[in-house]
Parts: sequence; structure tokens; C-alpha cells
Amino acid sequence: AEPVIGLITKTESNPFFVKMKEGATAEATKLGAKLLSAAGKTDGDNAGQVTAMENMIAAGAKTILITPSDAKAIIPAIKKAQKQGVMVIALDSPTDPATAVDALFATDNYKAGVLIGQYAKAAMGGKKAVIATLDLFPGHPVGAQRHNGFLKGFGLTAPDAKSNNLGGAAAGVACMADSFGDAAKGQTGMENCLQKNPGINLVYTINEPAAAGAYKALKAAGKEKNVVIVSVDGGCAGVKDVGAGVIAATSQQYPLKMAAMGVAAGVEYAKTGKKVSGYTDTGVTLIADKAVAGVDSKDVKTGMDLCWGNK
Amino acid sequence: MSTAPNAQSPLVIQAKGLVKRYGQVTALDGADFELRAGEILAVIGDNGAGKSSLIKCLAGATIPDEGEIYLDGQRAHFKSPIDARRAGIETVYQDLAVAPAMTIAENLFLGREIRRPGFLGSVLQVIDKKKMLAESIARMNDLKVGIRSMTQAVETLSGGQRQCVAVARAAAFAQHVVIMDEPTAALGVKEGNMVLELIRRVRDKGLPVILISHNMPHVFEIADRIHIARLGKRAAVVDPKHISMSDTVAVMTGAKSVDELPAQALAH
Amino acid sequence: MSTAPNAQSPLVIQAKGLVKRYGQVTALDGADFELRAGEILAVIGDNGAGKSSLIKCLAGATIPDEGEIYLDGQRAHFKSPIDARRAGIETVYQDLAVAPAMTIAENLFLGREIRRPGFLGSVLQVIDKKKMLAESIARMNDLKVGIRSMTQAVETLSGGQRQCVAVARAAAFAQHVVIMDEPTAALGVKEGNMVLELIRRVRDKGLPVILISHNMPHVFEIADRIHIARLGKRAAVVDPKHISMSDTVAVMTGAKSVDELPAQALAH
Amino acid sequence: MNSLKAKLPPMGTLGPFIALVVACGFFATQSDRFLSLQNFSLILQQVMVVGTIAIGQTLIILTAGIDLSCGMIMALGSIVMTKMGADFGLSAPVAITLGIGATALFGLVNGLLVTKAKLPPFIVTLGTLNIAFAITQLYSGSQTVTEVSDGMTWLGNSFRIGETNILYGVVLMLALYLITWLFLRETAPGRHIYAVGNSPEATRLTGISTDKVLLGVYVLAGVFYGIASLLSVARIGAGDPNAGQTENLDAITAVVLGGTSLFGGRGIVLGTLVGALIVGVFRNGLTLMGVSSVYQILVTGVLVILAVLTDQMSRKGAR
Amino acid sequence: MNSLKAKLPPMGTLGPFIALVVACGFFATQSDRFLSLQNFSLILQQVMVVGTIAIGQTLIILTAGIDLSCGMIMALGSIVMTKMGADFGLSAPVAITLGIGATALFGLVNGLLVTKAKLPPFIVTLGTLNIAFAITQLYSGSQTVTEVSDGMTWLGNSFRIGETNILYGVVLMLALYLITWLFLRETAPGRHIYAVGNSPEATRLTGISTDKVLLGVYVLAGVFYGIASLLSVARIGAGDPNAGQTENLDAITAVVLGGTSLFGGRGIVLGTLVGALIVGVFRNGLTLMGVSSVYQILVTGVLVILAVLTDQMSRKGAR
Ligand SMILES: Nc1ncnc2c1ncn2[C@@H]1O[C@H](COP(=O)(O)OP(=O)(O)OP(=O)(O)O)[C@@H](O)[C@H]1O
Ligand SMILES: Nc1ncnc2c1ncn2[C@@H]1O[C@H](COP(=O)(O)OP(=O)(O)OP(=O)(O)O)[C@@H](O)[C@H]1O
Ligand SMILES: [Mg+2]
Ligand SMILES: [Mg+2]
Repeated sequence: AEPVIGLITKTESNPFFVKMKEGATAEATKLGAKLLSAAGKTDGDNAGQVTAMENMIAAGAKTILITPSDAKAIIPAIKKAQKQGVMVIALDSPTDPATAVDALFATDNYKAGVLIGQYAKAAMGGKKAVIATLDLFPGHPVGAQRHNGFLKGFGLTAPDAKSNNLGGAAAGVACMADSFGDAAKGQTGMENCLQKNPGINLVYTINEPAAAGAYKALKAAGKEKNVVIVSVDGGCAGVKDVGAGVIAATSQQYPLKMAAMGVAAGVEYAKTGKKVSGYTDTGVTLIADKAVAGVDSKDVKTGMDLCWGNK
Repeated sequence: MSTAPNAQSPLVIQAKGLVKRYGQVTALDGADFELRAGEILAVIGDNGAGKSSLIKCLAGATIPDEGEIYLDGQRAHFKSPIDARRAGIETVYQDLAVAPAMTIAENLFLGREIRRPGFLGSVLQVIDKKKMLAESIARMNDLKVGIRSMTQAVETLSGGQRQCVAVARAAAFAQHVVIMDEPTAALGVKEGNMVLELIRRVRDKGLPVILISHNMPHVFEIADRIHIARLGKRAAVVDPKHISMSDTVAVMTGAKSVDELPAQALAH
Repeated sequence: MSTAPNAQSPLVIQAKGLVKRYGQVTALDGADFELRAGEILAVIGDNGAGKSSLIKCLAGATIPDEGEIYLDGQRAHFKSPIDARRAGIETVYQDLAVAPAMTIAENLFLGREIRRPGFLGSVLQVIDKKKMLAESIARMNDLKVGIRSMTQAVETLSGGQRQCVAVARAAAFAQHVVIMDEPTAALGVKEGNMVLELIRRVRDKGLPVILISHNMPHVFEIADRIHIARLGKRAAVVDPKHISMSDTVAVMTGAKSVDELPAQALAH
Repeated sequence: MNSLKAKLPPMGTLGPFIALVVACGFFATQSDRFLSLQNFSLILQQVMVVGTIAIGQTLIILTAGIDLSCGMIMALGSIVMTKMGADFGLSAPVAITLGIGATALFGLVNGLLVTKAKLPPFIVTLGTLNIAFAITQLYSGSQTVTEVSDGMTWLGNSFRIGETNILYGVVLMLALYLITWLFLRETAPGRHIYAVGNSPEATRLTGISTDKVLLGVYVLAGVFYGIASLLSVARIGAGDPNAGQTENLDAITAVVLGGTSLFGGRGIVLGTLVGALIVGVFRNGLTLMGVSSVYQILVTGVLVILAVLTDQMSRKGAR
Repeated sequence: MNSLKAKLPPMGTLGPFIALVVACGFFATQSDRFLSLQNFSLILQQVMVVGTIAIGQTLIILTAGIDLSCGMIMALGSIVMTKMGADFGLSAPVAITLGIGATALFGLVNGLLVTKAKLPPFIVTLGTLNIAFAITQLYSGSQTVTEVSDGMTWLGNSFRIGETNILYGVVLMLALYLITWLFLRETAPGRHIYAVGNSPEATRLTGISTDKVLLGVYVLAGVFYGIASLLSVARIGAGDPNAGQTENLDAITAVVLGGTSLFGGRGIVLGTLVGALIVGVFRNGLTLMGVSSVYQILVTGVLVILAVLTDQMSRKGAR
């Protein structure tokens, strides 16, 4: 029978995960595997992911690819799956401890934050930065890692990569608001931040939709020219926004690649019984329209070609 | 003034063999019914005899399981109260179908709001609150009910006042037949008499009235004929002018059978 | 059998100067009230005269804005119906406080369920459905109401049947005083007489009864004294044995003033 | 028997309004940037979309229903209108009409299931919530539609009065509130909506077709969601398939904060506007105070309760 | 006047049950892995947490209330009990008691605001939803608590009957349903819950303290949420601060699918179990069929509507 592979993402609607699913579907079709997919109801829905994993194993999946919503809470379920002979691969986000899964195909969110922070520091060129951050929502590890990485890269005091708390006021951030990774809420957050401190000149956003929302708010206030927006994710729409000057730069990640690698590993396991192991960094690339001195970055064209791992 | 109705008056509503079951309870068990033009027909019977169930069928509020209803000799199929209302039948329900949070004036005109003249009224359906208020005051004055304000919510009214609202509504809008299910039950002596007076006036306009009541003096005072309901059936139709109150009650409660009555007591 | 109450009988409930306002409407406007031991006191009055408002104050269902209430000579402060019930006052409300989706048996015993004996009943509060059912059948038979099943939801009952449930409940549980707000309004002739009979039996047990009714024949048949409510006040208390029905109605509607009555017509 | 309802005082917008004023007063003392026309204009912009959705929600709640699908239908509408423009090059008016048509259609489906199949609105709209979400994701491929013509974002432009920018979209929302308020207050169909929510059976017995009223309400609500789609496109300048996920609770919250009873038949639509503003003021004010996001959630929880409490007290006082 | 209610047929669990059977029949034809005891045991495990929450939700909905905070309270409870164990080394029984105490306390707060302050349950629990979420995040530092003693996860262990693993937690949930069903059916306080939901004013007038009944219900619901906390800890083997975010809608859905009226006073708690199972069966069956995730959402939307439709039809047939 064809090998059955399960893919469990954090949510259904985040373009990042949609892309991941696309990559997995394409690879599965290519390799003649059957792909099952499921997602948590919301970002952070661990119980939903556990349920999906159980159901997929009941449906005969021998490999589970998962982007864990909760790095720790998912572990008992993974152990249970492994006991039943299932290979579990984490995509995008590591589990805690990372060794709980057979393999990890991921990107380092903290590092992505650091890169964009460094870029931002250079782009400000010595001007005093008045920073606003548009984050995900309270308690979300990816939100915290990217945010804290950004602070670190910018040279501010920041919690380490493990912390789920946002470093903030102490580090000199002028305004922090939650965007839920969504354009409308990002816009609202930016508007309120501008109201709080009209002098804001550097905006970090959790992803490009939030950045687009922030830009809209800045534009409405007539400030879009003097404010640098940086982001993380690197979706095609986001890279386009980099090209259009909406976003100065973004840290690009490669969900498609992760998924394809995961599916290939699953098919291999089904055929030969050989498991993959260890951490494969699918990489982060800084995409910027204008390169700045001292920070490596690729141009928009490269970014478009690569966006989320098109190749 | 209308002439007194008699056996030759045409049948306005006729029903044959109505059956209505609710689970194991049979509310109507083959009930017949006849209403003649221009008459006041009282319907009496014990509690649970099926009076309300009967008139609900006639008013389209429930659909009988079996049986036929004729309106002016034509077979009628009332699927909803809207159908009956279109046919000009107005009903006062025993549980007083009123919208508690709405005002007296709104309840009186619910579904038949007076509209503003011109474009506002015809296209935008804007209601004419002033006119509705004035009309409401007039209608309620007819019943001599001491209600202070027509813009009071119905839920703030006393039991009897609420009943007057329902009665006034039916009397005002009837085109063809008025059905009243215990309209005076909660009313005081004065108000009850006003309602009887109102019923007479409706009849004098030429509309037949069906009056359900447990108040025998009222029934004997006003009815042209009396339909006695018993155990979901029509036990008899009697003529109040030729039967005593106690005989009527005896038939109603089953103490006497119809055969024991003198022939002239029965109405045709 | 109790002896007939008279002016020497102690006051069981006394109220002085009760005032209750709803927004601009003054339902009670300084009403006094006296109920003597062992009597049936009828309360009559036009619609909206404030009868229901009055007894709601006595039953703790509403709290008067002004005025005092005494129970057996003691100042009583009813904050809720629970307080009144604890004092042994049982009330049949005009809008029949019943839970529509619950069965007749459950409604009869609501808040006073019969419990199973022993641990089950005392600690776990398990109810004894069988016993409640049997009791319900007995109570309802007292009223001669033809209800087929006690496990029927109250909302499926006819208007009169529903009223019987409320009456039976009050009569069964009263310890001190029974208040009935138009208990016979929706009842048939037979059922109405049964309720009057029941009221008499309650009185004969020694409990005083307050009966609100618009049915003058009933009132004159059963009442020891008649409290006439008018415009939120007590207009008079009359003795049905020494006053005619038409005089009573005249006082009630304001056609006659109290001063025009012969002295003996007034009760003390 | 409906006595709990009967106990409620006649609803006004005064109570919620007092709560709003108290909230504003509080924030004014906490941040000197709060009390400015420009800031109020901003708050209005921010509640524009959910405020418009909440008009439709109010209508449905007045009939004793509830609509969980409103936000997702709004998202679907914005995707339909932007994609129609982007993929087929349709002109803005045509694309907008198609988008509103789609939301109205969903309203119709909700209405038919509620009236003809007699299903509880909660379940019906829970179902259509999922359906609308899935269609939105599938149709858009979960991609934001960024090619949006100017005609479609026109409502996002603003004009100036003095120093203050006012969005056309905000004016539209306020106008819709005013029209709906008049409609509910002054017209026969408007009164029938209250009657249906107040006592469906009594309304049926007076010869009003309750099904028609309900159907009309659901379709009308769908149209409001469609207008909200347009406002959302205008506000963010794109068609966002991820929009609308929390708007149902937000809209219901606005309605309830505004004093409309979830049991139907009682409430004033202007109260909903006040309710939506209360939520917007909280978010804005807390950010201006620099309250961090977890604490914002905490404070929002407390403030929501305090707001209805204020409302409750002010009513007691008025009696 | 309550006539719409009056029109509803007496509620049973039969209707929802038929819907469940039909759904199972459908999936059985679609996947040969569906019809196995092991798979049903799995579904039961998956609905264990939300099923237990839904018991409390049923009680509250029976009183014509609604509880949006249930899931967040559950999450708070699981964090309290796991952290008490991890930080202070408290023994499992003590830590569990403290956790359930915390959820019961939240229930009490809900109850007090509903009864004493007379605020609408929707708003009260919307407020406490936010408060519970914030406290959970702050107290846990948004970190999952993984140091969990065996005593706390014991309910996640299973015993075997034949080939089938059965979780102790599932047995507990089923037992709670049975007890609650008997409580509601056979005891005086149980009947008073129905009475309060059915007609609060009539209940008050018969001399029952409706406030006490309501308060009791909210506290009891809190206890059920606490037990759900424990089950959640047992199931995932950790205290998860991000749990419980969708459980409120899920639980309400189970209650409504199970045939309980959102207007209060009508319904059977066993129906809620069936409702929860319907949702679990959909999710499981669709995955076994290999329906991809967006389409799963689409199909779930359709199936939820079909389920109540089946329920509705089966009732009509029974009349
Ligand atoms: N919806 C219903 N469900 C079940 N039984 C019903 C329903 N409506 C009426 N019944 C039953 O049908 C019988 C007849 O009821 P109906 O209301 O017609 O009596 P009625 O003659 O009007 O009595 P009353 O004088 O007390 O108003 C009663 O036994 C009643 O319990
Ligand atoms: N909750 C309320 N809100 C506003 N007004 C009220 C309320 N309850 C009663 N009223 C008003 O108070 C007055 C007295 O009402 P009450 O019910 O006491 O009269 P009643 O004597 O019992 O009349 P009926 O014989 O019709 O039952 C009426 O005018 C009524 O409209
Ligand atoms: Mg009747
Ligand atoms: Mg009265």
C-alpha cells in the first residue's frame, strides 16, 4: 500500500502553514504517498494536535510531521506515537527538549529575529531608534523568540531563546501591541502606538501581514517615509512588499522546503524502515531592498524566487 | 340594527368532524360546529372540553388532524393565522397573544400599523405613531378601562387591562367573524359589561361572534345560541330562550343527556 | 368546625398605608388592609384597582415603597416570597406562577418535594416520585378536574386546568394564611364550585383566606367580609349579609360613596 | 411567565453611555494623549468594521437569535470582492456588489435554515461559520489579495474637519446606525422585528408571518456583513482571508454591552454602537497607558464587567 | 407567552442519538478502520476533557445562562495543580484539590456576579474568561509545566477489556455524566435547576431561593471544570497554559447538539455526551477518510447542520 504520512500544522489559515501543506502535498503526489492533514483550531491548541495525531495513527500513518503548537505539552503524545512505531518529525518549531522527536526540519526563529534586528540597527544608521513592536499574542513561543531575537540583534537587553516572555520596556521599547499576525489588528495596534508615541521610527512586526497593517497606519498618519518597518516570515506577498518599499527587510524562512523534506523522509521510512534523525536547519535569509553595510542580505529578486521555498 | 338570526340564516363557518390529538391526549374527538350569519354563538364546556382547541382550528392557529372547515360554504384550508386573518376572522386567544415588551398602542395595531401618508408610508412603511395613539385611546375608552398611558408596555398592565387590549384589537379589526376565548374572565363587573356591550355592537354591525365563556349569566344574557362542548365533541346546541341555566349546566357536565331535554330547548 | 369570625377575632394580617409606585403609575396609594382569624375575606375592585399589587405586598412578591405590614400583631418585613412562605402564607398568583415545562406533580411540589426516606432523602435529597404522583392525583381529584396524567407538562394544560394546579398547590401547603388572586377566573361552573368548596374547607381548618374575585355571586356566596379596593385605596369593608350586590358594585365603581351606605352594611 | 424579562427595566442607551463616559474619564486621567479629537477619530476607525457587523448582529439578537458566522461571512465577502476585481478585472462597483451578494446569500442560507428547517440559530451559524471559513480559505488559497483598486478602498480615505481626519467609512457606519435605528423605531417591519423577538407565538397569532420577518433579518444582516467586508478592505487595503475570526464574539459583546437582551425583543441599536466604542476605548486607552498585553487582557476582563455594572447601577438610579 | 418554547417537543436524547448513529454508519462505510472498539475508545479519550467541561456548561445553560469562561478556567486549574506540584512539591491529592478549588472559586465569582450584581452571564463570563486567561499566562510565565507527578496523570492510564484500552479518565467522565443525570432527574436541587431555567419568576414565587440555586450551579460547574483540568493534565501529561481557548464554543456546541435549549429549562445532560461524541466522531471519521484539513472544516460545518436536522426530523416522526 502507499505510505501514509500525516501533517499537522498549528492553524489552517496562516499562509505560512498553507504553504507548508502545499509543499507536502506536491512532494507526496510526486513520491506516491497519501498525505493526511490536520491543524489545531487556534495557534496554541495543543489538545487539537494530540487528537489529530491519534486519529492519523488510527488511519495508518507511519510518519507524522508536526509543527508543535506547544513545544513541551506535545511530548507525551509524541512518545506514545513513537511507541507504536511511528516516526515523528517536527517542522518549523522544535520541541522542548528537541530530542523528543526523531528529527527536526526547522528554522531558528530567534536567529531570524537576531538577523532582522541587526539589519534594523544598521538601517537606522546611528539615529536614535524609537521602537514599536507588533507581536503575535501573549504566551506564544514563536512570537517571543522572534521578538527577543530582534531585541538581541538590535543590541538591546533581551531574554534568551527559551523565554516565552517578551523583553520590552526595560530594553527601551516605546510601544508593544499584539497583532495576532493579522493585518487589521496590526493596523489597530500601530495606530494606538502612534497615538502613544508619535516619534516612533522603527517598527518590528511578527510577520508581513502585520507589517502591511502597520504601514497602512503609518501612511494614514503621513509618517510612512520616515519609519523603518522590519519583519520576519518571508512569504511571497511579504517579499513583494519589501520590493515595494513597504517593508525595509524581512527574515525569510522556508516552510515548503521543510515539508518536502519531511514527506521524503516519511516515504523513505515506509520503504526501507530507515529513520532520519537530528536537526536540519532549513535556513534563514535576510531579504532587503537596500543592502546595508555589515549585514548580509539578498535582494528582492532572490527573495521572490525563494519565497517560502519555492525552489 | 340587524334582524335576529334564525335557522334560515346562512352558515358562515361550518366544521365537520374535527379531530386534534396531542400525544395521547385527544383534545378534539370529531367535533362539529356551525356559526350562522349575524348571531352570537356561545361555546361553553368544562375545563379541558376542547373549546380553545376548537376555535384555534377555526382561527388557523392549529391545523386539525382530521375534519373539514367551510367558510361561507367554501372549503377552507387555514395553514396559519395569516390565512384566517385574511379571511376576516379576528380572534382573542385565551392566553392573550400580546407582545409583553411592546406598548398598548403597538399591540393594538401589530401587523396592521397605521402608516404615514404618501411615500413615507407606502414605500418606507413609516408608521404614524400619533394617529395610532389617538386611535388606541378611542378604542380603549370604548371599554371604559382606566389605563393611564397607551405607551405603557403591556407587561406592566394588570390582568384585566391586558385582556381589554386583546378584546379591543379583535373588535376593531374584524371584517367577517370575531372569535373570543373567555374575553371577560379577568374583567371586573364594569369592564365585563362593557365587553358584552361591545360584542353586541359588533353583532349589530352584522358580524357573527363566537364567545367562549364560563360565565353563565353572561352567556344567557347575550347568546343567540349556545354550543355545548363536552369531551372533545359537540354535545348539543341549545336555545337560551327555551332552556334553563341549570339544564344547560347539567348537559355541559354530563349530568343530563341531550335526549332528556325538551325538543324546543335545542337550537337549529 | 370553626366558629364564625367576628369583630373580636384577632387580626392575622394587618397593613397600614401601603404605597407602591411603578414609574408614574401609582398602583397602591395608601391602602389599608385587615384580615381576621378564621375568615374568608373577599377583595373586589375594578381592573387596575390595585388588588394584585396589594396581595403581592402581603406575599412578599413585591416590597411596598411605604407602609407597614403586621403578621399576628408583629411587624413583618417580607424581603422575598421565601419569607412569606416561611411564615405559612401560601399564594395563588393571578398569572399562575408555574414552570411551564415541568409536570403537574413537580409544579405542585416545587420547593417542597417529598423526599425518599432515610439517607437517600435526607442527605442526597432524592425525591420520591411515586409518592408525589399519588399525592398529586389525590389533590387534583379533590378539585374534580379531568386531567389524564400528572406527568403531563403544565404548558400542555388548558387554561382552567392550569389554574387548578396553582389552587391545589396553595390549598395543600398553607399553614397560616391562603391568598388566592382570581382562582376561579378560568374555571368552568363545576370546577369553580369545587374551588369554592375547597376554600371553605381551608377556612374550616381554621386558616383565614383572602379571595380576590370579579365573580360577585361567588363572592357573596362565600365571603365573610368584603374589602372593596378602589384607585389604590381601601374604599370600604362591607358585610355581605347586610348589603346588596348592586350597592357593593356601586361602591366599587364609584357610583355610590361609602357615606351613602347604611351603617350596618359596613363590616368591622 | 416571562417574568425575568418582565423585570428588566425599559432599555435605553443611557446606561451603556454612562459606562462609556466613565471609561473615557478614567483614561483621560491616565494618559494626556487620550482626550483628543484625533484619537477619537482613530477609535472610530478601529471599531468601524466590527461596529458595522454588530448592526446585523443586533437585528438577529433582537429576534432572539444569535449569529456566530458574522465575522467569517465578512471575510468571505472581502475576498470575493477583491478577487473579483483582481482576477477578472471587474470594476469596483460590480465587484463590491458581488461581494455583498455573497454575504447576503449566506445570510439567506442562515435564514432559511432557521425558519424553514426550524434549527436553532446557534447551530446553524456555527455550521455556516465553518463553511464560510473553508470557502474563504479555498477560494483565496489563504493568500491575502493585495491588488485592490482605488474604487474599493475609497471609504478608507478621509476628509478633514479642523485638525481631525474623518474616514468616509466611519461616516458610513454612523449613517447605517442612524438609519437602522430609525428603521427599527419608526417603520412597521422594524416593529415586527421587536415583536418576533418579544413573543414569536403572539406575533404569529396576530397574523404576521414570523418566517418572513426572520428571513428578512438574516438577509439584511448579511448585507451589513457585506458592507463590513467593504469597510475592512478599505481599512486594510487588501482582502484578508484571515480576517473575521474573532469578530463574532466581539460583535455579540458590543450588542450585549449596549444593553440588548440575548433573549430577544429588547434593545436599541444605538446602544450597540456605544458597546463597540467601549471595547475600542479600552483597547486604545490601555495601549496609551502602556499596559503590556497580558495585563491588557486582565484589565479588559475587569473593565467589561465594570461597564455593565455601571450600566446596571445607572438604571437603578433612574428608576 | 413562552409559546416558542412551548412548541418544542419534550426533549430526549433520542434525536441526537439517532444523529450519532447515522454519522457512525456513514463513516463505517467510508473507512474500514472506523468501526472498531479501539477506535471508539480513542474517540472517547479525545472528548473526555471537553465532555467533562460540557457537563458544567449544561448545568449553566439549563438555568438559561451561558459560560464563555469554562475553557480558560479549566486551563487555569491545570496550571494551578501542576505548578503546585512542581513548585512546592505538594502531593498529587493536595495539588489537585487546590486546582479544583481555584476553578470552583472562579465559578463562585461568576455566580456572585450573576446573582448578586444581576449581570448577564454572557458578559460576566466574557470578563472572567479574559481574567482567567491572563492569570494563567502570568502565573505560568506562559511556560508549559512538564514536571507532573504520576499521581496527577493516573487518570491517563488505561486498563484493557479484551483488545480495547480504556482510560480511567473516560470511566470517570462517564460516571460523572451518570451521576449528574441522576442528580438532575431524581433530586430536589436538580429539579430546582430546571425550574429556575424554565421560569425564574415562578420559581422565586414558590419560595425557592433562585439565587442559591444559581450560585450552586456556577460553583458546581467550576468543580466540573476543575475535574476537566485534571483530565487534561492526565491526557497530555503536562499543564498547558494555552489550553482551553476553544473549549467554550466546543462545549456549548455539544450542549446544543445534545438537544438542550439555550433558553433554559429544557434538556437532558446525557444528550450533551452524545453531542460531544458527535463532534469527536466527525473529527475522527474525517481524518480516517483522509479528508484534507480545510475540507474537514467545510464538511464539519455541513455535518453539524445535518446532525441537528436529523434530530429535528426524528422528533417530528416521534410525534
Ligand atoms: N399543546 C398541547 N399539548 C398537549 N395537550 C394539549 C395541548 N393543548 C391542549 N391540550 C389538551 O387538550 C385538552 C383540551 O384543551 P383546551 O385548551 O381545548 O380546553 P378548553 O375547553 O379550552 O378548557 P378551558 O376552559 O380550561 O380553557 C386538554 O385536556 C389539554 O390538556
Ligand atoms: N410591574 C408593573 N409596572 C408598571 N405598572 C404596573 C406594574 N404592575 C402593576 N402596574 C399597574 O398598577 C395598577 C394596579 O395593578 P394591579 O395588577 O394591582 O390591578 P388589579 O386590581 O389586580 O387589576 P385586575 O383586576 O385587572 O387584575 C395598574 O394600573 C397596572 O397597570
Ligand atoms: Mg380554553
Ligand atoms: Mg390583578
